[in-house]
Amino acid sequence: MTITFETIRYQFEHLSSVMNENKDFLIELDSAIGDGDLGLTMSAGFAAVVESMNKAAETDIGRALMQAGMAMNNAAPSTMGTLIASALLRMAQATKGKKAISDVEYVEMCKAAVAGIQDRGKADVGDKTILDALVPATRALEEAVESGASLQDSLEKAASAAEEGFDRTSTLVSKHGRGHYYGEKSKGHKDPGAAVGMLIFKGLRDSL
Amino acid sequence: MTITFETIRYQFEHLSSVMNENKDFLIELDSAIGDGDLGLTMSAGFAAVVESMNKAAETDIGRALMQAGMAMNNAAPSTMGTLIASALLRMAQATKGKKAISDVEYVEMCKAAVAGIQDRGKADVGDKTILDALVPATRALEEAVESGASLQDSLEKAASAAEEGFDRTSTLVSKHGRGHYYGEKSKGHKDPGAAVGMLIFKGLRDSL
Amino acid sequence: MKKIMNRPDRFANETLEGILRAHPRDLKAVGDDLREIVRANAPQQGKVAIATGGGSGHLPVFLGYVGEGLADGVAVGDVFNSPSAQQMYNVTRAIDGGKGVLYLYGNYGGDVMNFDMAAELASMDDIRVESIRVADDVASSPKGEEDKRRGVAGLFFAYKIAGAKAETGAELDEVVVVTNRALANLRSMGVALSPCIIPQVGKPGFTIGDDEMEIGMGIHGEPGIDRTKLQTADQIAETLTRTILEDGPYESGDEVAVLVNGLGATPQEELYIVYRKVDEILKEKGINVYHTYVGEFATSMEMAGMSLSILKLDDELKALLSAPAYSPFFSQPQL
Amino acid sequence: MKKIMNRPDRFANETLEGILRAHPRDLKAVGDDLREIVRANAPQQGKVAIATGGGSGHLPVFLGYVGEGLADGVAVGDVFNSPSAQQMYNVTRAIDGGKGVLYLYGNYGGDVMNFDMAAELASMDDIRVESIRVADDVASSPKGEEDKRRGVAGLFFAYKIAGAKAETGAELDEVVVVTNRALANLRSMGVALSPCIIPQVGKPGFTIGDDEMEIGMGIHGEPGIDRTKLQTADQIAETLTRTILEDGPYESGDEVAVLVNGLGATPQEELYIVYRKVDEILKEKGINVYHTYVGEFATSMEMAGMSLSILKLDDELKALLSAPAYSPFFSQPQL
Ligand SMILES: Nc1ncnc2c1ncn2[C@@H]1O[C@H](COP(=O)(O)OP(=O)(O)O)[C@@H](O)[C@H]1O
Ligand SMILES: Nc1ncnc2c1ncn2[C@@H]1O[C@H](COP(=O)(O)OP(=O)(O)O)[C@@H](O)[C@H]1O
Ligand SMILES: [Mg+2]
Ligand SMILES: [Mg+2]
Ligand SMILES: [Mg+2]
Ligand SMILES: [Mg+2]
Repeated sequence: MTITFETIRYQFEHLSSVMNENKDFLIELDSAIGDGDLGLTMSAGFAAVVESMNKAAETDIGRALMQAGMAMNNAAPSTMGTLIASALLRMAQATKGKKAISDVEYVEMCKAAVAGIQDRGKADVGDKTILDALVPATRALEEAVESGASLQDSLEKAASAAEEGFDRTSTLVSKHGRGHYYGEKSKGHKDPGAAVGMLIFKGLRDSL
Repeated sequence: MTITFETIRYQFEHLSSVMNENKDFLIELDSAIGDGDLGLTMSAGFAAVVESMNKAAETDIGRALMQAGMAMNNAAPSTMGTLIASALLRMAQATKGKKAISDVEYVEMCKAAVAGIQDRGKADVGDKTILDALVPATRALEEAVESGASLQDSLEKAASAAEEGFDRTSTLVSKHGRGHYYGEKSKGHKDPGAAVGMLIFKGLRDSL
Repeated sequence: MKKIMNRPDRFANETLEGILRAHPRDLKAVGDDLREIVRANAPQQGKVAIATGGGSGHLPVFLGYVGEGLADGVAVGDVFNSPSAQQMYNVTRAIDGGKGVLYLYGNYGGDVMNFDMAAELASMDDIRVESIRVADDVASSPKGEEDKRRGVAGLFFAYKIAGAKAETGAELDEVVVVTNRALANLRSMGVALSPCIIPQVGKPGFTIGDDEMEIGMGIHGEPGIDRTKLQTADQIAETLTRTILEDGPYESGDEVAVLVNGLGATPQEELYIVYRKVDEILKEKGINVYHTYVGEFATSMEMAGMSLSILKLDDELKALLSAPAYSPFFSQPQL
Repeated sequence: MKKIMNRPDRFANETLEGILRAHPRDLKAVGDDLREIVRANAPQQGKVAIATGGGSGHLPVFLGYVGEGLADGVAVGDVFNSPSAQQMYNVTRAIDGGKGVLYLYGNYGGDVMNFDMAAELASMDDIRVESIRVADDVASSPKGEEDKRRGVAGLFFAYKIAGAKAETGAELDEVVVVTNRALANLRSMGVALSPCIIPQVGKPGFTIGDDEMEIGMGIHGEPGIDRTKLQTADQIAETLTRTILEDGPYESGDEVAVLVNGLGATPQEELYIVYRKVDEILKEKGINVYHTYVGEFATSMEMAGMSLSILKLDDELKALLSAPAYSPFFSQPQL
């Protein structure tokens, strides 16, 4: 399929309502091994992204994502807000100058996003972070698209992988951010950032 | 009668035990319209006076009282400690160079003490202070001695006057020290300093 | 009682031991009485010396204002208690540089009597002593009875002005005149949100409800003028500023220095939120703020709350306020 | 929640408004974003500029160290939250004097990521940026994982050393080298006695029992290493001093600077009681104290507790520590 800026804008509009609906869920998770603000920052951050995209006269996907990234960071300069801003900036680089992208380019864009988070946060899979949802999800997405599945079906697979990844974080010890200070005590709690990763891929699935 | 330094030393030894026995009584009174330390400072202050007098090689009443005054002030630089130190210094001036004093000189010494407190604290009778016990007591003492009564009998009169004065302080509004901050609310409480004045004259009566 | 200390009865002395260990370049004890502390370079010949003193528990008051361009020596009492006349007298002798000594301290009964007694002792040594009592707390006595008011955070301005004047080589009378003028131009008032605990007592002397505050409470917990529900920063700023402006000699066009002082537990962030409104009100009234101090200048250990002090300036007061000063607790370059 | 404030969501901004109103001679905002604050005389041509930043609620950290001989600019976040990369980048541009910019800040995830992102933005403007993260809290990660440690009150020494070096006209690389050497010589550790409340949250994030304390707790209430009964000042001093001395490069004969820092509600008297014992232990070990700072240098609003920091000095560090510095929150003449 052909993905335009409008497709992406609509996806973020949906993600924004997902974050809003899951505010308390994220607050609860982040209260256990963090500072409890994740629900607030994600609602505020995604709302700012949507506001920025709605204002954008741009149909250049790259430029619009660039502005959206700065908007996310200004509205939510928390760890997760900054990681997602970094992801948006890399998505912007990957789509610079393009008014429409293909399925394969969509996958590349998602991979760029995850690489942005990895480069910014310097975490590895297994460190109990958002990456434990995002990395398996993008891998599933890429494999499905490569095997010829539709983007819809591929996002379905990605969302399932993200959810499994999120669930698995309860077995992990946190190695980054505030969760890290809890050390072994972080085990048994699911990672709030990974929940965001899961919500993102479920949201992308539901909004294509 | 003839009063020597030993008489006076013995009187202060008695006052010291009186203050010690009345520690809680004074704390209670001072807690209502002050900071509650009066029992502690009076015990410590009079103990220091006795210690100083016991160490004094002096039989010169003036010199011994001078040292006792400084000892009182060092051990208890509170309002009451400082007032009594001032009294002791004036008693010292009144007995300078003397190894023994007469009844009349004893009265003069007491009057000097009260004047010392008045000059130091600049309070008047009726201001709800120690003076409300001391001033009527010294007046009664002086009148009795002048009318030819024995010093013992005169101190009996003085002690009664001090007690009456103390009792009357519950009708007064405090004009000095911490009690002053309570303003009208100080009414109904007896003045802790006046209690000290009463205890002093009762103690002098009982130790002659 | 959650205090970081060892023995309650050693609280004041161990504080002083720590201070003398921390600042040997700046402070020294007279003889071996920890309670008598003077500038390391005391006495300074040819300078009027300034002695102060009072109870412990108010750092940086009083000891913290012993330094260059400030006071020369201090007698330190137990927590919330006066030091003795003997200690004040010893400090007086240790700092006298031949030009006389100013006793500058807060207007509290015990301190007044002891400083008066010390002055009598000093006069026997032919040391000239003048006494000025800081009585800046408008909440502690009504207009007309100013001499009954307590000394609170305005003490800082008194030290700053008197200390700077003494540093110019002025005579004792000149120091007295300018300090009295500053005090006539100075008013303070505070609010308390929580009590503090005297270590040897071990429990608060009074309580303030969880949603209450007390306007005009003294720095030893002396009763204030109004117990109210906790107000907003803006409301508190309004009450304090307006009361002070009404009581004192402030007019549109005046230039002032402002001090927002924390009593101990109140964070500096909150002090600045209060200042924000104070500044707004002063601007509205046409009063010009020359310099603002915000921080802990006179405390009551862990009491929560703050006070506001306003000093009206003239040319000389402004120059003296602007002069550099240094102690281990307060440091200011030339403004 | 007993705070002197107006609206909780305006806590950080109103604090900044108050600060800008109080210190117009010293500080200014970049554009009209209160959260981006620089020295009034920024940019200084021909001087390496130092940018810092972090969450509100720690005054004088971070904003309080913007001044002469200290940092040049700061990006200020909400209470306990990082400012944005954009804000840091704006500050960077406002202070760059052509010799490059040092990012000097506490090692917290959000701050690290935002400063890294800001550095990338600045590099697009050809502004050279180097970053140093202060990670002095020995309680926050074991030896061997020093780079995971949090930055606490040792930040003060980092600003003091880097700021003094930059003021000499040194190149960016030279400032980096000496600051890194200072940090290698620096360790801190603290105890908390009570929690603090984030205004927008309105209740403490955790509790500490009436007779308890937590050793090694972070300045945002991050879990410490041991929850114990309230100890005496001497015991606390022992624990902190010995842990720091074991972790760091301190030896008999060394010269050090010491900082005893109050977290907010703990009175200065108590800090000096702790210092008394710290000094005793250092003397025992043959470690020489060159200079001691005692007061509130990095706070957690109204949290009760304190921290100890020890910086080992060499000749250059000593000279830089001794250099004068001035901000509205910290002032020091030449030592
Ligand atoms: N270095 C990192 N790399 C990737 N993700 C991280 C990293 N550090 C923390 N996270 C994620 O961030 C989540 C917390 O985000 P957030 O609530 O915004 O943090 P904070 O409130 O501490 O700034 C964690 O659950 C974790 O998934
Ligand atoms: N100016 C004064 N002159 C005489 N007596 C005074 C004066 N001020 C206070 N007092 C007396 O002192 C008593 C309190 O003494 P004390 O407990 O030592 O005071 P504090 O603890 O405030 O120093 C009062 O009850 C009153 O009798
Ligand atoms: Mg969080
Ligand atoms: Mg957060
Ligand atoms: Mg009393
Ligand atoms: Mg007392």
